[in-house]
Amino acid sequence: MAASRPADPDDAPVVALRDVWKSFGAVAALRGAHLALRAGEAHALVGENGAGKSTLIRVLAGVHRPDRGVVELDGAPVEFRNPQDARAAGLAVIHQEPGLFPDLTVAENVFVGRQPRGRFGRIDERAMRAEAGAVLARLGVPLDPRRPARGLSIADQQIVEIAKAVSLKARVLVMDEPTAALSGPEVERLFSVVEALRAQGAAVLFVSHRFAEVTALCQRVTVLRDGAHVSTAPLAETTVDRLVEQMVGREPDALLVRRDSPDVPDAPGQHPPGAPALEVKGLSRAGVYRDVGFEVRAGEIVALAGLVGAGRSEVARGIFGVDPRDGGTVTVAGRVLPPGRPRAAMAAGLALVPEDRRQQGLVLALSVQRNATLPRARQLSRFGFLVGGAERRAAREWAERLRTRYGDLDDPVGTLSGGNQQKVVLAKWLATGPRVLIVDEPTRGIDIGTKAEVHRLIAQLAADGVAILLISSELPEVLGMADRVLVMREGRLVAELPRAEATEERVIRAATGHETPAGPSRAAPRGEVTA
Amino acid sequence: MTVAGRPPERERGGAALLDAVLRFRALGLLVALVLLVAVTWLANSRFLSAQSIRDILLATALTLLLACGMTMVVVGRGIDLSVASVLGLSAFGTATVLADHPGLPVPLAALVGLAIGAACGTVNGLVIAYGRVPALVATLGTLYVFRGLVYFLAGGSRISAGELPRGFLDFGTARVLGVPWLFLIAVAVLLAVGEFLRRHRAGRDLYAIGSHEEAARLAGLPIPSRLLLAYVVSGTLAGLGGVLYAARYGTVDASAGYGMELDIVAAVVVGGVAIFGGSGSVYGAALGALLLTVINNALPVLGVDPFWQRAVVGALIIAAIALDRLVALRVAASLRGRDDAHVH
Amino acid sequence: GGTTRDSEEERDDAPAGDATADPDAAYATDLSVAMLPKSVNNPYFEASSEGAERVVDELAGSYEYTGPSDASASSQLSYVNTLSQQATDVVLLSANDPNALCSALEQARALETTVVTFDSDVAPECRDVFVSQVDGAEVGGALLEMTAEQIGGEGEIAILSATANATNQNAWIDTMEAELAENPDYADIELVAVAYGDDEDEKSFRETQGLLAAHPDLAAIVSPTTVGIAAAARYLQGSEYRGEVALTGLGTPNQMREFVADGTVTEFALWDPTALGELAAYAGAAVASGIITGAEGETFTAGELGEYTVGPDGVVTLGPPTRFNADNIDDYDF
Amino acid sequence: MSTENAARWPRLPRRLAGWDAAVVALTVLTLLVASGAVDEFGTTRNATFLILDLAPVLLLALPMTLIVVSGEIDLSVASTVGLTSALMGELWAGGLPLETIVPLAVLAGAVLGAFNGLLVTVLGLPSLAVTIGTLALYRGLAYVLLGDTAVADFARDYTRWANGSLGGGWVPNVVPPILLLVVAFALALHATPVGRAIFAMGANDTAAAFAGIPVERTKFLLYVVSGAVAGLVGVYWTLRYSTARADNAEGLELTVVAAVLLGGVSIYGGRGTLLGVVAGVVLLTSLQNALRLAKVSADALTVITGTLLILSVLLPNVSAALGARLRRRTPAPPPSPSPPTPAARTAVPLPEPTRRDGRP
Ligand SMILES: Nc1ncnc2c1ncn2[C@@H]1O[C@H](COP(=O)(O)OP(=O)(O)OP(=O)(O)O)[C@@H](O)[C@H]1O
Ligand SMILES: Nc1ncnc2c1ncn2[C@@H]1O[C@H](COP(=O)(O)OP(=O)(O)OP(=O)(O)O)[C@@H](O)[C@H]1O
Ligand SMILES: [Mg+2]
Ligand SMILES: [Mg+2]
Repeated sequence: MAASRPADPDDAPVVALRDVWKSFGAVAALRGAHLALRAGEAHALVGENGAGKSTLIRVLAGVHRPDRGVVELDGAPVEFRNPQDARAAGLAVIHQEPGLFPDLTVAENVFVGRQPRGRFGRIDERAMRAEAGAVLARLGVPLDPRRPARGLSIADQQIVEIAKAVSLKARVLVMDEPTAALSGPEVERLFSVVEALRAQGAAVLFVSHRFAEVTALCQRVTVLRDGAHVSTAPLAETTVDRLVEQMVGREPDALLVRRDSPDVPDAPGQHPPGAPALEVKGLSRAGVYRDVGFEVRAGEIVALAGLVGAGRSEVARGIFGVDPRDGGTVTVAGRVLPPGRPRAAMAAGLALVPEDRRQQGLVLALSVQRNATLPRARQLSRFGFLVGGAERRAAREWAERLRTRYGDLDDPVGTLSGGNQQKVVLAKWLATGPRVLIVDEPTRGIDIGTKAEVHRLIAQLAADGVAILLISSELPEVLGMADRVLVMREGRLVAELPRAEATEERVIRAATGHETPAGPSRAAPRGEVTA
Repeated sequence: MTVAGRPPERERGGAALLDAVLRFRALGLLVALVLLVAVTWLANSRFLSAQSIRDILLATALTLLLACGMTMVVVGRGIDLSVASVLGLSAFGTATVLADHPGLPVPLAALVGLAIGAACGTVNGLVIAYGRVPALVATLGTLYVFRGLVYFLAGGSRISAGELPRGFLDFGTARVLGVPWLFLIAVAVLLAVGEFLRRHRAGRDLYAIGSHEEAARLAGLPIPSRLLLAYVVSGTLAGLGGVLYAARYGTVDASAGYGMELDIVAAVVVGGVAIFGGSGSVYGAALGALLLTVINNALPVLGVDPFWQRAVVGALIIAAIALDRLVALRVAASLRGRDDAHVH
Repeated sequence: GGTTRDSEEERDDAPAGDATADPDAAYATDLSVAMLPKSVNNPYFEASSEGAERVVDELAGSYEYTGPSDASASSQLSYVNTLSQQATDVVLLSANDPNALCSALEQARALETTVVTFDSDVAPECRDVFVSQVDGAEVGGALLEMTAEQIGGEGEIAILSATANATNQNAWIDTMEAELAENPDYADIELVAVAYGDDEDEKSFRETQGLLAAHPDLAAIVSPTTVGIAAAARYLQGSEYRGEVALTGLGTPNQMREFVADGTVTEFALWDPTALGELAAYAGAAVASGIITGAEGETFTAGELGEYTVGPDGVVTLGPPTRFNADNIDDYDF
Repeated sequence: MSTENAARWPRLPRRLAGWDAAVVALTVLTLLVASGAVDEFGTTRNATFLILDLAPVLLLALPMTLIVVSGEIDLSVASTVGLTSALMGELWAGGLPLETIVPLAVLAGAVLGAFNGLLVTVLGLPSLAVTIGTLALYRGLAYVLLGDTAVADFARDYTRWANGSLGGGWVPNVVPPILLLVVAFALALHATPVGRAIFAMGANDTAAAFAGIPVERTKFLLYVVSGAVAGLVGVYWTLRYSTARADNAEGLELTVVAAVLLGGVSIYGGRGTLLGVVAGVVLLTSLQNALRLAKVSADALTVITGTLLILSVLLPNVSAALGARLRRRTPAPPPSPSPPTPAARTAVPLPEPTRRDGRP
C-alpha cells in the first residue's frame, strides 16, 4: 500500500478531519477539532490530558463515529463505520492502551485477521513467523514470534503493537503515545522505522507528552485544547514554551520541579532525613529478583532506576505483598510485614501506586468515587456501614486537589482520559495518608503541566515526612527528584548513587552493566539467595 | 530521555517448554483414560469386547459432536447452554417428519434436523453477537425456550421405533469395518472443526475474540459475524446430534437429551478448553468427551453402586480440572526456576 | 378466597368416613375434574387422561389436564395449590412423592376438593381413594412368573427400574425380592443387580448396556417401567445379546410391538392406562357425589368397567395386569 | 468538572435509569396486571402460596447475587440443598432431635460451600467448571446417603411451622427470617466495605488485590455463606415438603441463576443490585403463579421464562442502539454554549476558542 510519492508539503492532505464534534453523554470530548495529515510528513498532536487526542484518533480509526464533522480521504468525505473500514482505507493505528491477545502468539498478534495463507486458505504459519520475526528484528527487539503474548512486559506489548502497525505498510500511520512505555534505544529504533516509512510517502500522526520526541520526529504540530483545535504550525516555527502555553491556555509553570527548587518548602539539607521508614533486607524471588536490600528514610525520596524489565516493579510488588516473595524481610516504621498480605502493609502505612493503571491501579468499570476510596472503605465506614456522603466527600476532595477532570463522580473511571485516570490512582493512595509511598512510573502518560503538579506533590509529601520510593524510567525525573538513586540490573541492586554523584551517564552505565560505576556501590556480589 | 537498552530476551526456552506441556496436558487425559480402561478391563474383560467398544463409541459420538460446537463457542468466550434443548427439538422434529412421511429419504429428513439446529443456532448467534446479550444469559434463555417448544410440539406424545423407517434406525447402529457410522461422522466433524480452528483465519479470529474482545474490535476483526458463525455451527451440530439421537435410540419424546448441556460443558472443560475463552483445542475437548463417556460406561461395568455413580462422576470432573491446573502451576514454577538460572 | 385457618384445625381428623356413604345416589353432574399427572408430556398419562376425560364428558362435567413439565414433588405441589384455589371438585393425582404433597392435599380437601390418587399413591390419610393399577404383589408375581418362564427357571436376573424414589417401582421390587427368597420355584434364580434408568430413555439404554457388560451370565432383565423396557429392548435389538438375554417387564403394546415382532421380547405385561384413568374418574365422581367415602367395603359402579369395591386403606384395584405377546399384541392400541 | 453539590441526592436519577429499576417496575406491573386479570391471583391465600413458593429461590439468590457480582458462579447450590436435606433425613431417622439437626445441616452446607471455595480460590479453578463438578458430586452423595428411600415422618410442629402463617393470618412464618436475610445481604453488598470489595473484585480482581482487598479470602467466605444458606434452604425444603429425598430441589440452580440475571446482575461480575434480584425472583415466581392460575400450560411457562430472560437484556441493548442511530441521523445542536469554530477547511491556525466552563 505504501505510496511512493515524494514528500511535498503542498500536497493535499491524505486524511483530514474537519470540524469534528463528539460527546459521551454530558462530556464533550471533541468540540470542533481539525487535523490534516499529508503524505511524507510526521504530524504531532499535543494537548493536556483529556484534551481529546485519543478520541480524535478513535474517530480517525473508525472506533467512534463523530456526532458532527467529516473525515476526508484524499479530499473526498468518507465514513468509517468500523475499524475495518479505516484499515481498508490504508490507516494503521496504534491505540494508547496496547490491546494484545494474551493467548495468541506474538506472530499471530502481529498478523491477526490477515495471516498469510497458503493452499486451501490455510494459514501459512511458517511464513507468518518469519515475517513477524523480520518486523521485530527491524524494530531491534529479539522477541520470539512463537511465544504467547501473555506475560509480556508493557514495553514488549507496545513493541508488538508497533510491529503490527508497521507490518501493515499503511499509507497513514497513527500512533497514540507509542513511546510512553519504551526506553531510549527502542524509541530510536521506532523513529528510524517511522522515518523510513515516511520517506516512502506515508503520513504519520504522533501523539506524545514528551516534547523532545515530538521535535525529533515531527515536522508539524497541532495543539488541541478542551477538544477544540488551537493551532497548527510547522515545528520549526514554534517553540516548546509556546506550545505548552497553547495547550494549557496560560503561562506554563515550571516544567519539572527539582527538589532543591525554591518552590518546595523544605529543600533537602534544611531537614535531614528522619529515621528509616522502609527497610528492605535480602528480598528475593526465584527468577525475578535476588537479594535486594535498601532503606528509605522518612522525608527522603529514593529513586529506583533501571532498564525496562530490570525487576523494579516486581520488587515494589513484593514489598507491598501483592506478589509472593521467597525470602527477605520488609520493615515499615519498625514493623516487620508478613509476606503476601497487602492489607498488613497498608496498615503499617505503606502505599503502592502501581505502574499499570488499567490492570492494577483501577477498576475501570467502577465509578471515580468508588475507585478513589477503595483502599479506605474501612476507614470511611461508620459502625461497619458506608452511609451518608463520607465516601463522596473524600473522593471529591482528592480529585480536586489533583485537578482531576471528570464528568461526574459516578462515571466509570474508564471513561476518563489516560492522564486523569492516573490522577485517580494517585488520589486513591495519597488519601490513605501513607508513611511510605512507593510510586511506580507515576507520570507515565501524564501531560506536562500535570506532571509538574505530580512532582510538586511528591516533593511536598517528602517534605511532610513521607518516605518515598520512586520508580521511574525517565532519567530527568529520577535525577531531578531523588535524594538517592538505586540502580537495578537483571533482578539485582547494582549501584547506589547519592544525589551529588547521580548523573545520567553513571546511571545508564550501572543499569546496562557496561562499566562498574565509581563511588559507593552495592554491586559487590552477595551471598546466596536466602530462601 | 529514558534509560537505554534492554535485557536479553529470556523467553525462548519457555515457549518450547510450554508447547511440550500443552501436549502433556492432553497426555494426562490419555493416561487417565488408559488407566480407567485398563482397570475396568481387569475387573471385567467384557469391557473391551467388540460390542462394548462399539457401545462406547456410539455413546461418545453424540457428546463428541456437541463438544465440537461447544468448543468453538467457548473459545470465543461464549457458552451454549441450549445445545441439549436444540438436540431435543431437532430429534423430535426429524422423527416427526419421518414418522409423518414414511417415504421420505433419510438424508432429506436429516437435513430437516440440521436446519432446525442451524435455525436455533442463528437465534442464539443473533441475540448474542448483534443483541450483545451475554452468552450465558442468552443460551440459558433459549435452553428454556427451545425445550418449551419441544414440549409444546410433542405434548405427551412419543415417537417410538415402530413409527420410524427401518433404514433410518439401521443407520443408527450401522458400522463400517466394525466402527459405528455415527462415530465416524463425529470424528469427521472433529477433524473439520480442528482444522478450522487451527488453520483458518475465521478460526483464529475466534481465539482472538475470546482472548481479548476489545482488542479484537480495534484490530478490525468482524466480531459479530464470527460469533454468529460459532453459534450457528454449535446449533447445527446439536441439530445433527438430534438426528443421530433419533436414529440411535429410536424412541424420541419431549425430553430427548434433557440436561445434557452440563455434560457437554464438563467434557469441554475437562478437555482443557479455558471456560473464559481464548485457549484450548477441540481435540482436548474430544478427549474430555471420550473420558466422560468411558467413565459413565465403566462405572456400571465395575459394579459401582448405582447410588455412587453420580458422585464418582462429579469427583472425577473435579479431579480432572484440578490435575490440569496443578500441572500448569508446576510448569509455571519450573519456567521461573529456569529463568532463575539467568539471574546471575 | 378463604383462609388457611380451617384446614389447620381439621388436619388431624380421620381422612375419610366422617360423611356417610349413600350407595344408591346418582353421579353428580357439573363436576369439575382435573387430572394432575407426575408430569405432562408423558404418553402413559396421556392415555389415562383420555379415559378420564371420556368419563367426565359422560357425566357432563368439566375436565382439565394440567401439571408440571418436570416430575418433581415440589412443582406438583404448586399445581395442587392452584387447583384447590380454583375450587376444583375432583383432583386425580399421580404423586411424585408419598409425603411431600400431604399438607397441600389436606388444605385442598378442607376446601371440599375430592382427592383421588391413581398410579402412584400418597399417604392414605391425605387422599380419599387410591385407584391402584394392580395389586402390588400381583405385579411382582406376574413379572417373576414371566421371567421364570422365559429363562427356564434358572439364571441371573437384573432389574432396570425408573427413578430410585418411585414408590410403586420399589414396592414391586420388594415383592420380587421377597418372592425370590421364599418361593422354592425361584430358588435357582438370582437377582444380581438393580439399575436405575431414571425414566430417561438414554440413561436406561446406557444402564442396560452396563448391566450386560457387568454380568456376563445374565439371563434376563426385568424392567417394570415403560421407558426402561423400551430402551432396553432397543439396546438388545442392536446388540449381540439379542435372543441370548430375555427381557420382560411393563411396557405399552405400541412401544413394544416391533420388538415382539422381531423376537427380541417374548412377553411383557401392563394394565390398560386408559381404563385406569376411567376408573380414577369414576372413583372421584363417586366420592364427590357421596356414593362412597373411601371406607373399606363400599361399592360403586364404574360404567362399563363394572362394579368395584373399596379395599383396605381406601384402595380400589383395577385388576390383574394383561400379558402381551405375539399372539395378542395386535389387539391393543395404546 | 462536576458541578453538583454534596447536599442533593445525585445518584437517584441514575439509579432510576438502571436495569434493576426497570425490573422492579416490570414486577410491580406484572403484579398489578395479574391481580386484575387473573381471578384468584390477588387473594391473600394466593399470596401465601406465592411466598412459600418463592422462598427457596429467593434465599438461594441472595448469596448467588454476591457470588456473581464477585465474578464467580455457584451452580452447586441446588445439589447442596439436596445433600443437606438428605443428611437431615438420615439424622432424623437416626433419632437426633431437630434442634440438633438444623444447625448441623447449616454447618454441613457451609462445609460443602467451603469445599467449592477452596477449589476456586486455593487452586484457582474456574468456578463454573468446579461447581458443575460439585453439582454432580453433591447430588450423588445425597443418593449415597438416602438411596431410594425417603424420610418423611418429621415432627409435625416443624413441618407445620414451615407451611404455617403468622398468627394464623396469611403472612407465612418464613417471612420475617427471609426479610431479615434480604436486608442483611442488601446492606452487606451495598453499604459495607466488604460489599465494595465484592464489586471491585468482580470487575477487576487484580486491581482489587492491589487495593489491599483479600480477594481469595472474600471469595472463599462467599462460598461458605452460599453453602450455609443452601443448608438452610435444605432444612426449609425438607420441612415444607415434609420429606427428605435425594432429589430434593433438583434443577433449581438454573432457576436461581435465571432470577439473578433477570434482576440485572452482570454475569461478568462487578454490576448488579440486590433489589433488582429480589424483583427478579418475585417477577419470575409471580408470573409462573399467575399463568398457572390462568391455566396456561407448563410448556408455555417454560417458553415465557426463557424469553423474558433474553428480552430483559436484549431490549435495553436494542433500544440503546436504536437511540444512538437516531441521534446520528438528526445531529444534535452543539453541546456547549460556545459557538462552533469557523468552518475553516484548511489546517491553518485558528483563533482560540473560548474556555470550557467549569474547568478547575
Ligand atoms: N468512552 C468514553 N465515555 C465517556 N467519556 C469519554 C470516553 N472517551 C473519552 N472520554 C472523555 O473525553 C475526553 C477526552 O479524552 P481523550 O482520551 O481523548 O483524552 P486524551 O487527549 O487522549 O488524554 P491523554 O493525554 O490523557 O491520553 C475526556 O474528558 C474523557 O473523559
Ligand atoms: N504481568 C507479568 N507477567 C509475567 N511477566 C511479567 C509481567 N510483568 C513483567 N514481567 C516480566 O518481568 C520482568 C521484570 O519486569 P518489571 O516490570 O518488574 O521491570 P521494570 O524494571 O519495572 O520495568 P518497567 O520499566 O517495564 O516497569 C520483565 O522481563 C517482564 O517481561
Ligand atoms: Mg489519550
Ligand atoms: Mg515497571
